[in-house]
Amino acid sequence: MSRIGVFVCHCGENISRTVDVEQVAKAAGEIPGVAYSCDYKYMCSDPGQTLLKKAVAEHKLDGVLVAACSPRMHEKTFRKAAEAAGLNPYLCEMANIREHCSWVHEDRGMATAKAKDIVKLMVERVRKGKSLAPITVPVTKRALVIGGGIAGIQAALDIADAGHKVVLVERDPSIGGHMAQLSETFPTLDCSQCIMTPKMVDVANHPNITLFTYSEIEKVEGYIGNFQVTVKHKARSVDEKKCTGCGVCMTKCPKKKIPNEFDQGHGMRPAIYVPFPQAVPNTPVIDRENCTMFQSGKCGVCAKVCGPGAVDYEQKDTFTVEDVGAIVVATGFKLYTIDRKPEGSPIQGYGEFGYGTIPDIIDGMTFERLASASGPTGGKILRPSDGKEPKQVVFIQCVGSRAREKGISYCSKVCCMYTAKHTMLYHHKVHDGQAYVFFMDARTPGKGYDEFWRRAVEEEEAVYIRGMVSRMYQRGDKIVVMGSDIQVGTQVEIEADLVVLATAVQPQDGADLLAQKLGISYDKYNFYSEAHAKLKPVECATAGIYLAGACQGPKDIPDTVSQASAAAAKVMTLFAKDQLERDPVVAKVNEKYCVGCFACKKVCAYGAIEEKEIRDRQGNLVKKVAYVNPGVCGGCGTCQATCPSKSIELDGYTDEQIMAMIEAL
Amino acid sequence: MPQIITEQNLRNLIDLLVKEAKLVVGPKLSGSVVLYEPLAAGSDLTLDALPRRSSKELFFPICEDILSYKRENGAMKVTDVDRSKFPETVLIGAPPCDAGSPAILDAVMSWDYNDEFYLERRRKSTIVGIACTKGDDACFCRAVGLAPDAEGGSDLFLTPLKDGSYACKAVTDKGQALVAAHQNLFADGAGTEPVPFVDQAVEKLDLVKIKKWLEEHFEDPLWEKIADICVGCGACAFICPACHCFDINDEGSTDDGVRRKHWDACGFAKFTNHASGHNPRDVQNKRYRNRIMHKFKYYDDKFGKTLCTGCGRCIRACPVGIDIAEILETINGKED
Amino acid sequence: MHAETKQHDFEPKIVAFVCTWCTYAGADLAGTSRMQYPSNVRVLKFPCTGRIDPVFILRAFQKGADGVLVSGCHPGDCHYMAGNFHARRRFAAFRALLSFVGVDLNRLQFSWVSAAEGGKWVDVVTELTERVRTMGPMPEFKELEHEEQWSTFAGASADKVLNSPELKEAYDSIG
Amino acid sequence: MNAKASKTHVTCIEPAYYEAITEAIRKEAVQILKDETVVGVVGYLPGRRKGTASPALVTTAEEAGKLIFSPACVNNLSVYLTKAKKGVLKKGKVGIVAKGCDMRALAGLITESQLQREELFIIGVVCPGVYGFGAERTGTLTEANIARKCRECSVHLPDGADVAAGTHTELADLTPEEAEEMARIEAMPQAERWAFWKEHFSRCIRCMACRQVCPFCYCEQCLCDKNRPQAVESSPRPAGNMAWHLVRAMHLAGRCGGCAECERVCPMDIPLNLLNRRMAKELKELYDFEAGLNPVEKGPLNQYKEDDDQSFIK
Repeated sequence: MSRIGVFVCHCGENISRTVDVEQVAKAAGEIPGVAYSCDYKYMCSDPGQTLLKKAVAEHKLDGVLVAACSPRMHEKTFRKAAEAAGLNPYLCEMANIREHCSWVHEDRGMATAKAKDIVKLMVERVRKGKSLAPITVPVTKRALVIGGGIAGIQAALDIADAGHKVVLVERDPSIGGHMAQLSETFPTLDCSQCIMTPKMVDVANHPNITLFTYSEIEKVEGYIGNFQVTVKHKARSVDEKKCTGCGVCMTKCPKKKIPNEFDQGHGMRPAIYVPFPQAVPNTPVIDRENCTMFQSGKCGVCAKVCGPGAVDYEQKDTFTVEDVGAIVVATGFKLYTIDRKPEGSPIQGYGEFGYGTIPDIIDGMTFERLASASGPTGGKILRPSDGKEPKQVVFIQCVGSRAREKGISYCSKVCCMYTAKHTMLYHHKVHDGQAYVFFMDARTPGKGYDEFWRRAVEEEEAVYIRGMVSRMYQRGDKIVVMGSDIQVGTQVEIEADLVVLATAVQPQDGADLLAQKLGISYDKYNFYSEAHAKLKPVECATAGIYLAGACQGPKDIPDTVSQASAAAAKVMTLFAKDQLERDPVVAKVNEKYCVGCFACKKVCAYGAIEEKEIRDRQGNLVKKVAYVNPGVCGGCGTCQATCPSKSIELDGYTDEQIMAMIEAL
Repeated sequence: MPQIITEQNLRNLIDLLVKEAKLVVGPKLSGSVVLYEPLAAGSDLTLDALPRRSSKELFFPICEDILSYKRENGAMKVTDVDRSKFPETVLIGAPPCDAGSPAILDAVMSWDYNDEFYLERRRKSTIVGIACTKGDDACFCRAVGLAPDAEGGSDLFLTPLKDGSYACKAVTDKGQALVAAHQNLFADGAGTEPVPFVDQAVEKLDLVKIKKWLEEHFEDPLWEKIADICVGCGACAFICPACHCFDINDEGSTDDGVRRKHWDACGFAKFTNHASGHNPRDVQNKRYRNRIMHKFKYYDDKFGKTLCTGCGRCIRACPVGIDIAEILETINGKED
Repeated sequence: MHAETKQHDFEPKIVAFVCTWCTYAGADLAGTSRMQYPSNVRVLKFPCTGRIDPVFILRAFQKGADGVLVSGCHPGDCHYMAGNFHARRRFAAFRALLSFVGVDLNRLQFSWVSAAEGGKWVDVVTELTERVRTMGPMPEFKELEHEEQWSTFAGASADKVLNSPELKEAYDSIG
Repeated sequence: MNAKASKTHVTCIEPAYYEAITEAIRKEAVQILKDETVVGVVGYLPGRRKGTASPALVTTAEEAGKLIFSPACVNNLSVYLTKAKKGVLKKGKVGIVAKGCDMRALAGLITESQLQREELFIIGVVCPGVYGFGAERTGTLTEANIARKCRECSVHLPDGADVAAGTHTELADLTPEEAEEMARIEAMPQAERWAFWKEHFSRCIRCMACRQVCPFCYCEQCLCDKNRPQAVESSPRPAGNMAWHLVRAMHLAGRCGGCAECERVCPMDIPLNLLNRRMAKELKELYDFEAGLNPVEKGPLNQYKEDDDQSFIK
């Protein structure tokens, strides 16, 4: 038989004005299981809390119900008081007789009757409640950052600066990502590489950062605080420890005419290469598909010229398992590059634009390389087909983006701004050139953004034409751009020397596969889903995994850096304690009765449910049952409502508690 | 002196008894099934089919309250059921395989403990049995020592005659009293020839031999062979006229509720499940073995009676076709 | 101060199963905004509508509820991401079942009420209460609760003893 | 025998049809036992009474030679593969004789991790139908004695079985009695529907035959047996009976394979399959889900779509 104390609060007059609190306290005293009841003017005040603590001691109470305001208001207050009095805080509950009663009803009799009922229900909840202890999960204070673009770099540096170890994994031979490819950045037009490369060097030199480039995530196991991540280190064919980065191998490599990915295929590189001069690490890799040694077994020049003997043709892929407590996913984006509908893709192409067939129709990133001082043209705007300086350039926005009929309905967010930037860069470099922009809307929210755009239009003489392009085709050495100007209401035809498409921002290839390894969710475009669009924009639904940058949705650099720092802050919060302590309202499995249908697993949004093998003493498999990882469980209880035999139960909201409450109705 | 009653007068008798405020129970069409149910009038009586459930529920209801409790001012108040309210009851139209069951069950209900719920109802009841002229290939009353015209258990016994009337025999004083109180419905005489009985497929069994075999074969491969297919429902026990196991449950809350007694079945996996979780009858064939043992050995050991009337209900109802008559024949035919 | 509230012949018992993050908070908002609604509703708080088992609704009706409300977060707002989506399917199916066995679905209301929708909470509760009030008490489950098998309830027939003249007439008519 | 060939419509299914299936089953069962493909075969043996059959687990070729298939082979044998009590599966691969409706249960059990396809050798029966409960057992199947569920069978062909016995033959012009009954009930006024079910459920004696024969009622601890808390009254009173049948229908929603065994075994003739069919109909309409012959990843109530119908939600 329980001994519950019921404390009815007047809340000044907030409750007592419409609820007869004395009557409520008296009625509460008659409820079986209630050993003590009283009413008091302000339960949340110091004297009120003292009253509660005293009563717990004097009446040997084993549970406490405070009938007062909403638990959202003072549940913590009273649970703390109950704990101070020696009770388990989860045996302290609140009956909401203010927000749900006195404030919303005028009839004193009815309100009092309702308050009594609410108290009765909640007494049952306390009676059937159990002591719960906070769940602690040990935390490995080491983070994994996936992706070495600006998002990953920023997150890694922030976490490392806070004193935690970080493993940064990059798929390409160098970190830097897309930002390293950019010429200048909006809205300040400062040189991208000038601000990016120091950060890359910081990463390389940071004592807390372990950098794995040319590496990929193979497998992810574990859960928040305790992930085991298998990293695949692709064979570089160059021993990173021996290589000094002198670059002789690259200059001596006889095969030099390989299109350079970093320059969007517009520059050339050797078969043994670093993607760009400022690459970090400055260790080359051998592109085995294009290397004569690997293809025909004859050459070996690089090995011969390498002083330290770092070139190793026999090198194999290796794997390491990294123990980490948190993961930041920063895998970034790619640009929409399709000219026709690829097989199996829901996204339609732009065959009508001649993209991919007409060499002087390029995408925005190629234009960045043309405009970059370190690019294939040394920063001169020269068109790809004949290397001539284009005098009329047409920029087309929203290629792919906001085109529902083409399969992408979202806005890529950065194109309005970078196209404006492109017109300026063009204008600065080709003074007699004319830039035309076809656009639907100019979207310029952001500090200094609209000013920047207006400058492009008003000062830098870009001609903005509101409307879309219907067709482009080659006529002589010109590209005829046919479109409409919907503001004027006429058809437009421009003979362009170069066309630049602001193609849509898409998640990286394989984003879905990585998400499956991580157990995080993604939308229909493969952008990763945050746990809450507003309040948890950097957390994944899967605890311990955070998002940074364009992998979650199109973003510009400042937003990406902010989110990266936010993700880092989340990681640091997690690492602030040795053990992760969390609300014990989690599900537990009754292994005796679980028959392993795994309906719970199917409905769990957190991936908290695993399959566990039950074996007898001889080690024979008896059955498989569900197991809830308390560190991962979100505590929604959907599993329990789904389980036919109720062999999984949510602590704090057990069937016994709920049934008793319904019984007391 | 032999007496007869016409079918119309039998129905009139029911009308009268209802008017006398007696509870009259007999076979009645309820939905698509015939069940023993209270008859509101003589016309409700149907004698075409053996009711799906036996008449035992007259004395041993499916479920009954045995007490109620309520916590008041800290003390638990317990209220017993007022058994004096149980009505005077007449059961009409039960064939020997049903009418005979109370005669078997009286023993266990008044053994070491008197089940006052059962006994009170029994004291207040009169059973009008009727000889069975129907039957199908599941019937085996003869095999277990009963017969379509066995009077055991009946207070008044009716035998259907070829002209549609019934020959009446007062078997007990209760039966005699029933006739005496409604003498004008009965006529003197032997009447026409009785309706002949139906042959039964199962030969008479040597129950002594079966009991002996059971005594010696608590462990035997037969149990697995015949009962591994048992799915563990309670259909056989619930519709059986002789099965009488029950469970007791408190329903409601810990402060306000009712203690109820209701039918239980040895086929259920939870039947002898201990609080520890251990169950001595851990597999289904051991549970089925208990059904046979209880009917043909334990009950006989204790009370000298066989706990089966051969009504064949369990054979007809078993979801997986377990045939108790076949099992008995198998045991009967065993040499060892 | 205390407004005279209308007296009704019938005060229905309304039970609300709500999630803590949206609807409970929405009801709190109705309180802090001092909105008014009928006092018939009794609120049971759950972490999420995903936790709400159809058995609870059944039990509530059995224990005398005349109307039941289930309310949670709008789709996409679930604090636990998908609990309300699962609940939505579960209750769509449960409604069909209840309707098939003859329960009037006007007594069972589902709603999405967010933490910002104090007004909607008031509307939903008021509408359900008033609707159920016009419908009257829910007889089905309550009656069932007191019904017994005939063999248990046999005691009832003892109350209808008839007087002897009538009985005599019956005897005579059969003759 | 090629089950896929053509289908024939006839007015009665002669014993010869079932005899042919019997032969095919025997041949297959004997073979897979002999070559040790399986450790046992779950099939049917004849019962003592004429025209009856009983489930059996046979483990020798000799016993397998006695297996039968007749209109009395009503049981859904998949129930013997679950419910921990059997344990046959633990010893190795098991053969099972399965009609189309039974195969839907097997598919469901695989979906729910209770079985694995590779643990089974399915001897599929091209089934023209079986007897209804209490029907006349003449050996010949006609419109007069066919089970109600078989009148609307959509799985005569056991697609996905390891072998199939029988040629596609169906009784012609069967009226969909169950669908008509369901429509009749749905058309009733609400109070009448309640009265209909109340009368049926009030007769329930809680013998649990419906639960015990159900392939999907494989819980070790049935909710209705639990008493802390007691979600469903375990005593056989009208209130608890109603709750029990509603809970069961809900638990089976989206899982039930439609074998209608629950209805067949009910000693009180409660039309339980109507509940299951009603749920199936709803889930088909709302989520386009139908219990099929192939396992799926998740049942309809274990998944959701963001744009699911919510017209009933305010």
